[in-house]
Amino acid sequence: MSLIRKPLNRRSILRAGAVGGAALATPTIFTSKVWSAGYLNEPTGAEVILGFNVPQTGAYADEGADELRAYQLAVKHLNGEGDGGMLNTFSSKALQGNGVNGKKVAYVTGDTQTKSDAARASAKRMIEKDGAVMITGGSSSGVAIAVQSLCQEAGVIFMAGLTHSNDTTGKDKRKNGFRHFFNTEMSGAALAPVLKNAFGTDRTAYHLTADYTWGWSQEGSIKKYTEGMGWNTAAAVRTPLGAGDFSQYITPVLNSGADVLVLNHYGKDMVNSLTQAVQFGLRDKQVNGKDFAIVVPLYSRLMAQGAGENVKGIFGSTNWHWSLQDEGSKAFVKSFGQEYGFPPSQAAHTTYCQALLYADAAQRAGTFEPCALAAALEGFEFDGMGNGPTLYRAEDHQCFKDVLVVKGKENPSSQFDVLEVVEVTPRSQVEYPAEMLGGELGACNNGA
Amino acid sequence: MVTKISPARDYLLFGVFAIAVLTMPVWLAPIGAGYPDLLQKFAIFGLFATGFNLLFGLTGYLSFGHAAFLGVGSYTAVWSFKLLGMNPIPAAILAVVTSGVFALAIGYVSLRRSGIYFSILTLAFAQMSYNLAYSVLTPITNGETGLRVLESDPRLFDSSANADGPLISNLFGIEMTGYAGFYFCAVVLLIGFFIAQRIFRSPFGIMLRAVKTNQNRMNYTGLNPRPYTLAAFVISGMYAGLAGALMCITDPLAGAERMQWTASGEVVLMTILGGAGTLLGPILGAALIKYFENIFSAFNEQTLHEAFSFLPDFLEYPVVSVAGLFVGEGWHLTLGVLFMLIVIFLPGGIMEGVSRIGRLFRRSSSKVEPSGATAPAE
Amino acid sequence: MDILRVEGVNKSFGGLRALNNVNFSVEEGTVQAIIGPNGAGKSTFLNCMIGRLAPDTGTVMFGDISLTGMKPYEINQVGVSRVFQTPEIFSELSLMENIMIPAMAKRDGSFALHAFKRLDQDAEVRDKALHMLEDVGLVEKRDEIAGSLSRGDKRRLELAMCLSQDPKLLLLDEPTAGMSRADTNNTIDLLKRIGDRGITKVVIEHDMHVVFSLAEKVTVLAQGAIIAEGKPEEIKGDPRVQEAYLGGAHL
Amino acid sequence: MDVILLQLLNGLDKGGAYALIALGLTLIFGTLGVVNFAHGALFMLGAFCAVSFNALLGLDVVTVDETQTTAWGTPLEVRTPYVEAYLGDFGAWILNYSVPVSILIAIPVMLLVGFIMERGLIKHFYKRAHADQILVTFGLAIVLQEIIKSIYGANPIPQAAPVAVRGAADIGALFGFDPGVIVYPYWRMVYLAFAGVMIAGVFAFLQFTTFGMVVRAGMADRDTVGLLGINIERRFTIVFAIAAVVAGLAGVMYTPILPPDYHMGMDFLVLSFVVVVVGGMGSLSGAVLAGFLLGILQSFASMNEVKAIFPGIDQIIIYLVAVIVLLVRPRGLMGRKGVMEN
Repeated sequence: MSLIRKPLNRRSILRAGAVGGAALATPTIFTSKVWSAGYLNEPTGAEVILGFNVPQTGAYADEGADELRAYQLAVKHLNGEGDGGMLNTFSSKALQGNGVNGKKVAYVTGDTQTKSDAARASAKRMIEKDGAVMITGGSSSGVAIAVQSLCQEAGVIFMAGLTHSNDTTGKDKRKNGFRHFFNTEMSGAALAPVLKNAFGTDRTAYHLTADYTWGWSQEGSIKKYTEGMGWNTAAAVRTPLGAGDFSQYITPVLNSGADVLVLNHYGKDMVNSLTQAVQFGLRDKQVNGKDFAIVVPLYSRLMAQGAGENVKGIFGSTNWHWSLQDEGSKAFVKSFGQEYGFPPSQAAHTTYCQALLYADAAQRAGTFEPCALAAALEGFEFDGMGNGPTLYRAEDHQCFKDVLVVKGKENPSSQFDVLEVVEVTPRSQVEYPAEMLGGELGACNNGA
Repeated sequence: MVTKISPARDYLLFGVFAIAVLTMPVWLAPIGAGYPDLLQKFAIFGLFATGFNLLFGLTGYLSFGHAAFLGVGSYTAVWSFKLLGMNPIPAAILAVVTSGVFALAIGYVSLRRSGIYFSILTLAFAQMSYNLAYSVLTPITNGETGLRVLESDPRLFDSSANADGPLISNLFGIEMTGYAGFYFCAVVLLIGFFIAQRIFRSPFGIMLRAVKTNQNRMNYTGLNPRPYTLAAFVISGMYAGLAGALMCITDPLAGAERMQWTASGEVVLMTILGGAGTLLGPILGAALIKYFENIFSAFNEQTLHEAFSFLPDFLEYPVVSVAGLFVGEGWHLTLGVLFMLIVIFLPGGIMEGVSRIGRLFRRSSSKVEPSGATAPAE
Repeated sequence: MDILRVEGVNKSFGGLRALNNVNFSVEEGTVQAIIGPNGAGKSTFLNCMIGRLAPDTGTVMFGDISLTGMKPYEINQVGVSRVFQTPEIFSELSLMENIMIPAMAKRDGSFALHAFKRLDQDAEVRDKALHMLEDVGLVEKRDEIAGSLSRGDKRRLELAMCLSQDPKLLLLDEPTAGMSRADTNNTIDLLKRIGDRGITKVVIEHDMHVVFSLAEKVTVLAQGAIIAEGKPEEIKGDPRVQEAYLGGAHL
Repeated sequence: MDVILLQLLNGLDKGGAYALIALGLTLIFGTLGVVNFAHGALFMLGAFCAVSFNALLGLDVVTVDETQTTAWGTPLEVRTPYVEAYLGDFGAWILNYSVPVSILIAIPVMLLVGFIMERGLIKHFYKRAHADQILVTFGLAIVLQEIIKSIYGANPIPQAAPVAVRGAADIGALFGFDPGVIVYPYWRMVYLAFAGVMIAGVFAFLQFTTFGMVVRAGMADRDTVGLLGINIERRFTIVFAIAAVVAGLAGVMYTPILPPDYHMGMDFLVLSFVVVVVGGMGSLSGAVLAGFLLGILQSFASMNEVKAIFPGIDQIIIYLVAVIVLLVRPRGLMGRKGVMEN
């Protein structure tokens, strides 16, 4: 039982005890609101607590572990330990490496299990028990949207981790939620011109799409942009999440007349479907006198490692890659590599940036109050974080920045060196009007 | 034996249980579990497991698809919020009714088989529900994202005045979050526990045990086992539906993964871990699993170092690295080890441990008393 | 008056003819025995009577109710109880509970949803159960788990369970199989005692001692057909019966 | 036509995999009467025998190249596998054939795992309730997969098939179809053949050896065999070990098709139970039949033409078939009365 000897946060004991007692007497006053002065979980001591909510079990556990590493690194840098990483290249100089608003940054962690229920339970623990003023992390859109709406209702800021669905900052956007990662719309806009250069305009695509919201979102965006440049779509087939063996979906591709296969899959589905598609000889096939091509619109370097040699020559888009040569990326890769011995993933990058951006906004606002902080983030222009000049758009809380189009590397020099950057699509090319994706931000919530 | 327990003892048990549940925020705080969300989960999953136990513990029919009813209850509750308004009472009632109807349909088919064949039938129905809810039924379930209440929903009986606040279920003005939410769940759990207790002591309850023991004799005693098992299945499905509704009342979001086989498996594990066929066991099992899931997963290296900082450095690091395997991302390992230890050393689950300790006590305080539950001679 | 009338019953399993045009009747209030060598079709016959097996042809009439095609619990509900060769009891429940269940089945029918009543407050059923346990001499053990009883006690418990339903017809399948001589005699006494209640009984038995001390009429079954019927003393001297037993391939 | 043929091929291939996984499970059911929730974990362990063997082969000489640096500033390390460094061409050959060669490693490892599991744990649960068996084997499965996760992480680890069988064969051309119409990967055909051999092997073993006869007798009637004075316990251990080997080898050979991760056992667990139950508890031929039936139906249900009529049918086909089979045939396709019915 010694494991549970965790020294409890004094504050949470007091609060639980007090509220428990009060609740028994008068049942109307015991919402958490009563117990916070200005806003929910306002830090009163020498520390400010952030909640890092990442998948630690399940298919995305490795991505979650990488996110957690990045967060721990960010906390170090914020508190002035280590080499400072991107703080040195970040265009805003508000942060001094002495904590945020004079408070040392502390954190709590939790497991989302990549399930909405578990992720919300974990986030609630951080808010209710540990007193976190901000929740961040996650590796899927379902979880991001679920936790974002929870944070909106509770009244804390949510800084999304890896989430690629349009809905996160579209249909389901929230005033308290912010996303640094790109989305399927941007993937489509960035990929299409590159695909046009590589494969021409006379192509017929066959989509295999994971049968849930993110998959549909991805399929829609890619269709929109490829059809816009003259491609046809032979078919778009939905595959069950976690199908494992995709052979029954791949064989119809062979004789469909299509010459491009688009795999709207992520994670294990992507690894499996890509591996199997290559086994079926699709990469070496000739159709209508053209080389058959496979496209994986959303690449993740961690997952690409799982597909091994099968990724060679296959196009996709990604939010960031460690081989980028700008100052920000180099600084981040250096401090991450020195700390852990291998390069960071895009999940690590986006979460590291989110942590820094949050801290910077808090410093500039001079408070951790969600509404003030949101105002500081909205419309914020910055640079030096690896993706060129970036805007946190006020209308939908989506970051607009350059998007990378990558390709599986033919001759990797190490196990981490599986992707090469083909093109950095400039931000102007992936911008779209905020009202296009619908949704309402609503009012911000301080939780008090 | 059941018939030996007097009504007075039952009321005493219920009273002690009620006090224990209602004071959980106080006495669970020292072990880090005294915050509303986890307390709500204890109550909700306690209710779920109690209902499951009415089927499995009494009749021995092992359903591997009970999460389907949890999901159905959840979706019904959210639809009730969306269409009728944010009051939890109609949501709960509708959830119980719908899950009851679902259970009736699934139970009617599945109960034509017994043993593992029954288990697989229920599993198949639940998996079909899950797969469809995640994909093609998205218009009803909102798929991966989960069904939520939106500003634009009709909410017939809500005054439009409170439409600008967060969309949280409220009982005549009391918002069902935080401790209010917990007490709402706790009261429902107590009602559910009370009903379960009465069923355990009732003629119906004894008939269910008869189903488990010897269906052949039941038949030749003039009793038709089928309606008994079906009734137990439906009641148990209703409990699950109610638990699903409570999940949405405290947090208005219904996701499909609630119906996945792992969720069905979880309630099976909770029940066996606590002690199938006992009243308190499943609730203890539920609490234990939820505690591990929420608290053990939250330890990280930093907290471990704090916890073991009293050790000298040369000990602290190895201890932290060993302990680190079992917490944080390794919390599943702890759970697996726990399952094995309990089932190996306490065949009757946690409740067997409790009764062993109880027997030790009685033995030391009074003379040896003949235990009613001696092992069968054969 | 005949309480049970079996007419022209045939039953085959694959190519094997287990029952061949069996006609059989039991007069109300009597004790009738069915004997026969191993494999004579006794158990098949019994199973046809209580709905476990459906006869290929023929009818089984209980009073003016046809039992063919009825479910076992329906047959019990019209007043037929059965004691099995190996005692069928609720071995995880206490003796009291074992007897309360059939008593409730008798009172409430094949299904009743009494989910809120307390079983221990049901004085009627409890008294009846206590009374029955006293009758079979198991009242001291009323709170023990049935599975822990000796075989003889289990048999007595099963008998008590059947009797607590006040059946009109009681079928006993080798009620003394595997018992010691003393236990057998106890059982015979018990069965004789309950004979006073006017319950009609059909006993399938191997043990001639039991048959001749209990039965008023004996039916001999061999190779699926009835070869003799009559009072015990008549049967004793019947050469066909001796032939069936001694000349049978199974002995 | 070609589409149908291809789906049939897919179905056979899938069916082979399903049957192979279900075979060991039903063997354990039939003889030992144990509900083994750790069966998926055995499959996963087998796959990780291949991963480990490959990793072992990949152990390398590290030479530091001072002239180059990594992106984070440390000197670049150049790695050459030992086997290649010392064994030259033969080493390269082993690396190439690491998946099939690791069968040789997997057999003793899985035998040992099966032996330890049965002697150390399962043995004590023969007489316990099925619920207890489920809990203990589920706990064991979690422990095993967490151990693998702590060693290899959560991400899938790719295992390449030997170069010679990496591509796809144009089978259609052999039978007079147009070239490129019916193309099927070599490795999947290897897997199908392998599944066939394994299944035949297990059947032959049970059919033609004395040991097998006793086991079959045990499956039919455990009590009687016990009464005959045959030491059934020792045979149970062996049966369990064989089941572990079958599951493990199925895992080894599956790695080029499905890059293994620590969770793959759980992913297959539910499916293998459905196959076993549809086939009929404890029936080996039933499991094989059900494996192929479900594999083929699943393939056809995934066709666009079918999905256009029944949307989402490919999501539920397995379970739908399970329900229908169990309602029409109470004990599955070839199950016997009284096995696992209470």
